[in-house]
Amino acid sequence: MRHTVEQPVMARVMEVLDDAPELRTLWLERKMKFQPGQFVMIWIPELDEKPYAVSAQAPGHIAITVRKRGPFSTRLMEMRPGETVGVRGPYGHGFVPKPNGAIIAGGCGLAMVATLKEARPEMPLFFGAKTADEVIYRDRFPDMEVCTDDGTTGYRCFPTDRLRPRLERGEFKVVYTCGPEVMMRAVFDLCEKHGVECQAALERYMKCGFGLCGQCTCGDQLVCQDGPVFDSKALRRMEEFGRSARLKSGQKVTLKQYADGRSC
Amino acid sequence: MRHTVEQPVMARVMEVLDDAPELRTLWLERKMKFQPGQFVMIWIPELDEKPYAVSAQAPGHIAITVRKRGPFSTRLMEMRPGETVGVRGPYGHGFVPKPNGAIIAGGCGLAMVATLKEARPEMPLFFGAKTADEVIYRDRFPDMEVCTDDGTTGYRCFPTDRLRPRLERGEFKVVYTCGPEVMMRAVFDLCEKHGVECQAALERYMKCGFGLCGQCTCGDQLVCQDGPVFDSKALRRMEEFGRSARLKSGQKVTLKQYADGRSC
Amino acid sequence: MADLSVSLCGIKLANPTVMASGILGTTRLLLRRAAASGAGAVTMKSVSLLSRGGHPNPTILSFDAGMINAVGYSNPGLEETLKEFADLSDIPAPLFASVVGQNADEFSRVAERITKLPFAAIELPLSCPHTPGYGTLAGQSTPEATFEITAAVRKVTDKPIFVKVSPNVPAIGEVASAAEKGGASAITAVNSMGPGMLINIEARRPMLAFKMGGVTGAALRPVAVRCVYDIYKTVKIPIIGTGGVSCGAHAIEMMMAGATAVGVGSAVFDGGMGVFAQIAREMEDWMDRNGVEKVEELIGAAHR
Amino acid sequence: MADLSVSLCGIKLANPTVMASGILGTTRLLLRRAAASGAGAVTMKSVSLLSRGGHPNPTILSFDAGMINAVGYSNPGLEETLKEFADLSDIPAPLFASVVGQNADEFSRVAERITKLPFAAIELPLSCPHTPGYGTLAGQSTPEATFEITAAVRKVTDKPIFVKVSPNVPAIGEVASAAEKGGASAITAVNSMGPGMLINIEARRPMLAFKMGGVTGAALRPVAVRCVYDIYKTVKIPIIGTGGVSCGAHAIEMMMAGATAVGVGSAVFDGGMGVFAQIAREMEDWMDRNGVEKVEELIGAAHR
Ligand SMILES: Cc1cc2nc3c(=O)[nH]c(=O)nc-3n(C[C@H](O)[C@H](O)[C@H](O)COP(=O)(O)OP(=O)(O)OC[C@H]3O[C@@H](n4cnc5c(N)ncnc54)[C@H](O)[C@@H]3O)c2cc1C
Ligand SMILES: Cc1cc2nc3c(=O)[nH]c(=O)nc-3n(C[C@H](O)[C@H](O)[C@H](O)COP(=O)(O)OP(=O)(O)OC[C@H]3O[C@@H](n4cnc5c(N)ncnc54)[C@H](O)[C@@H]3O)c2cc1C
Ligand SMILES: Cc1cc2nc3c(=O)[nH]c(=O)nc-3n(C[C@H](O)[C@H](O)[C@H](O)COP(=O)(O)O)c2cc1C
Ligand SMILES: Cc1cc2nc3c(=O)[nH]c(=O)nc-3n(C[C@H](O)[C@H](O)[C@H](O)COP(=O)(O)O)c2cc1C
Ligand code: FES
Ligand code: FES
Repeated sequence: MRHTVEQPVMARVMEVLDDAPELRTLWLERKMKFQPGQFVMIWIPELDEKPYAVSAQAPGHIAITVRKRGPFSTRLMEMRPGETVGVRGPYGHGFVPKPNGAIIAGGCGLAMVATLKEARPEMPLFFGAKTADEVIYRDRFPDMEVCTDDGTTGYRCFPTDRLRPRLERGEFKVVYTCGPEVMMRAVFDLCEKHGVECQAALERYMKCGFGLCGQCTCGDQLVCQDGPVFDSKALRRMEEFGRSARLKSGQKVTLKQYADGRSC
Repeated sequence: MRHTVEQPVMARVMEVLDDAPELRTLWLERKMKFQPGQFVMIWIPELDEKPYAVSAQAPGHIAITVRKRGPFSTRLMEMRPGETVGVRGPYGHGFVPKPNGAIIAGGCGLAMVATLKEARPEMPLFFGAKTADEVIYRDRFPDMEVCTDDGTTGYRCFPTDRLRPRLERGEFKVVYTCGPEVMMRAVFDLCEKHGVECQAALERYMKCGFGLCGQCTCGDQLVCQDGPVFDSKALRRMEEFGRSARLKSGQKVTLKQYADGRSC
Repeated sequence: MADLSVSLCGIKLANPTVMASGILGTTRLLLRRAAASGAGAVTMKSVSLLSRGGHPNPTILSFDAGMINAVGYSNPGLEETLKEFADLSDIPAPLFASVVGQNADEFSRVAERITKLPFAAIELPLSCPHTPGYGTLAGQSTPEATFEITAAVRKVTDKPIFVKVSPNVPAIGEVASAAEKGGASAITAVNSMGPGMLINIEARRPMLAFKMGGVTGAALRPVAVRCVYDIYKTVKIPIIGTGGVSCGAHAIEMMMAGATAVGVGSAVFDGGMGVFAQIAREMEDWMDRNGVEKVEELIGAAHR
Repeated sequence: MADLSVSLCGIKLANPTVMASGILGTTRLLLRRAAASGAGAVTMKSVSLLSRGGHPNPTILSFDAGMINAVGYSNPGLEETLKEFADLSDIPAPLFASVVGQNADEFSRVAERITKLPFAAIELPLSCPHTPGYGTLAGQSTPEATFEITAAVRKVTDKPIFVKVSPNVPAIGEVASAAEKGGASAITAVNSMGPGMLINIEARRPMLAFKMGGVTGAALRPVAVRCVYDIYKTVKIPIIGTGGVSCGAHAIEMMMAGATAVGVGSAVFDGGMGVFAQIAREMEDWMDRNGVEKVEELIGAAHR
């Protein structure tokens, strides 16, 4: 038997931090080696198990940052220190760091790129949120360029608007992105226009997390295993990127129907 | 899973040598590391699978020496070069070589100690057979002291008769033996009398060969795993040594009933 | 060079490997990728009349001796499936449909529509051990139900029907016989074993959301081989031997037990989609070393 | 320090491990050695009325995910067994007898004599998958036969009866219920799975002399755990959870599924006779780390 055992292992919740009204970071007691862009499966017994980015790390600990959505994320955010969740992973392929990069994130997509920014602090980070309340990690990344839809803090524009002129000036060779897929699609199109490589962390409905069930497919790629980070070459071949995704049943729907208001 | 896969692997019969009218050596194409005194399980598909000493080795090859007994050994001796048998093993614990040793074997028990003699050619080898016809490995071990029951060759006595005076003179610190169990018991008793260590390779009916089925038990030892070679300390504790053995069903019978004329 | 091709109910496979149902078979593009990666044939994920979300997660886990799953037949339902697989022309290997239902009527309603798609055959899993309303839990694994469902589907399609049987029945030969009498063209043996359960002792809870699930992979192999052996003795139609195959030697073992083609599922976990080509290559090497020219010569060899 | 002792039908075990029947249990001295090596209790190899040589060899092999065996109930028969186990006074753990028969009458004839020996309980395996005339192959695994045999033995002994059930039945709860109604004091769950088959592809032949045999060890564990879980929901009598247990975590998993004691067989292959003490030690460590004082608190924990 060559294969590894894929089972959730319980980890204690050590600390729960309020990042924003509907965003919390959970610090978990778990030693883990991972690449920025990889994810873990978080299990709440008798409820469900879903993918989350590893949003931060400290010796013997990892963190996830959860946005309130449905019943699972709501229960996860209600976790108190001392309670446990199951963790398996890390899974997937992360970002491939290269020189002259920039990071652009939207909403809780910032969780996915946060450890990349930490690994490469020299890279500029553009971040977009709906409103001031939803801006997270401000202390963690004081140099972050913040944009809000309503201008309650930072620039009143999309972060792509801040990225565009600098791309035009040829400042970056590669752009890393995670956020709502419409945003990532816009970033990718911008990069294509300027001949710059793009690495985007996609999100699809996941079950196994390790490339067996075919649930998380986008084009002929498996987001859990071939991704979640895809480069320009792969993104170009994905008709579904920025257009459609599949529900839990496998039904193909528009991104709008899929995300239905999701911000990351 | 830690465990190794225990399954017979087919090996080609390369050469079949007539050692004596009812004794043949089969050379098998098989690379194997083993200790003198260990054994292999030989499988003939759809017939049975039984234990045999590794009686000789050459690069990429091992040999077994088979005495004609029942249907299995008879079929084994009929094997022609090019046919295959299954081999698994080696199993058990072999002889522990020490200085100032002697080897004493009876019948095809010589097969079990032959590689020990080869590893330690300086050790004297006493060998007993019923008659001249049954003397094997003569060319292989020119210095072997041969005894026959009928005096048709070598000394007309038991090999123990040749060993005794030299034990009395304190020539040996350890005696290695394999042969009919009555002979091994006599050797052991002799060694005990002279305060000399004895290592005897026992034979019991075997099935698994790796310590699970409890078939090959002698005292509270498993001949397949704890043995087949036992030292004086273990032999002393074995009430059954030299007295009784168990049939395939597990029924305890006298050695006489068990061996029923076996010579090794 | 050894000839790995087999003819399964008249369908030509370039090699005997078949991607088993429920593994990656959710979309046309994934089937295409698996076929392009070297699978001899590929099977779609089972489709039911109505869309199903399946069980909550975890749905698939592995343990030290194999895998366990309770996916619960998640699929977008018949109508979406008809759209998804309408055009299969660019897929470089034969494709098999997989149809499930809660009763014979539902099976034939779905099969009647699916048969219009360009699949080469229709598989009927009567044997899932962990989806209420379907398979073993709906009593579909008995010889009687097997006959009834197979015969019902036989009425609505001219395509080869593969009946997929459960290893968890007392007399698998009888089930295969019933399928044959009902009009099955081949037997797929086997579906997942058990069900089994894994408990997380820290959480003190079963790990699969459905608590129990089918056991597949290495743990299943000897049972699957025995099932194929038994079925080969009982029926005349070909067998797609499935369960725990992860290398060429396993595939050859399956064929010697009586399989004409060899299903591969859990091995994708370790080997990725390249596992089909890898298995085929290993079979070829073995055949070359052993002077076997046509892989079909190996079918049932252990019986002779 | 954690308390590992359990009470099984009033029999006190120093730790929950039980050496399963057929593993090393051929002689008094081997039982003694296993007990001295730390087993909480030990089971003798099953005895039949008349002596049996069992199947030819190979009778036991291993594969990458467990073991396979078709020993075929080799045993010296009732009369020899009465002699072998007449005196068990120097064995430092409770001992369980194991009795097999071809029908209820044979079971009770053997049990009636065996009950005179100083065993603490009598186990009835109605579930061997590879011995013609016995167990599953003789139809002993149905609820009806289970009830009949258990009731017959109940008439001839006052000792606790453990009925050992098969994992290869559609509804294991019903079998356990039938045993309980027949007078069983505990359920041993489970016996070997399958049967399975392994083929040597070079020889083109099944490797076991009986061709097929029961699958045990790692491959069996999830199915065994699920069986224990199902039985715990169905009956009130205790369960000896058996199948694939090879470490403390597995034993705890079995107990959480509902077992009061934990059978260990195939793990002796890897771990030798020291495996019982090793498992007990690992259970103790886990309990200490998790603040569990009495191991009995864990019984059925996954149900709560
Ligand atoms: C690679 C990856 C990384 C992710 N990282 C984060 C993260 O860092 N922080 C965070 O808050 N969320 C993250 N998510 C999303 C997260 O897994 C959940 O989808 C989200 O928490 C909503 O779950 P819910 O059950 O509360 O909501 P629901 O109401 O059940 O679902 C809301 C929407 O979430 C999506 N969704 C639900 N379940 C899944 C699933 N199993 N897999 C994928 N998408 C699903 C669907 O679009 C669904 O419409 C990530 C998803 C992926 C695929
Ligand atoms: C460790 C060990 C090493 C051995 N080495 C050799 C050897 O080098 N050369 C050799 O000729 N023989 C050897 N034997 C004996 C061999 O295994 C066979 O027993 C023998 O060949 C007779 O088998 P048969 O089936 O032809 O005879 P049968 O008529 O079936 O048996 C004759 C007698 O052989 C013994 N026997 C039969 N089957 C077995 C078995 N499975 N395990 C142990 N004893 C058995 C019994 O005493 C039986 O009464 C060895 C046995 C053991 C245990
Ligand atoms: C994750 C997973 C999902 C499965 N889904 C289905 C399915 O939808 N329909 C079906 O007939 N079989 C399904 N199966 C069973 C497989 O097709 C196959 O019969 C089984 O896994 C044994 O083969 P393996 O050991 O190679 O995996 C599934 C198996 C797994 C592991
Ligand atoms: C070699 C071997 C022999 C067995 N013989 C018997 C037997 O005689 N009677 C019996 O009730 N069970 C017998 N069994 C079944 C075991 O007692 C046990 O139920 C099974 O092996 C599952 O446990 P395990 O996975 O820990 O081995 C045997 C199992 C093995 C591996
Ligand atoms: S989540 Fe199963 S294949 Fe990606
Ligand atoms: S032959 Fe099985 S224990 Fe020795």
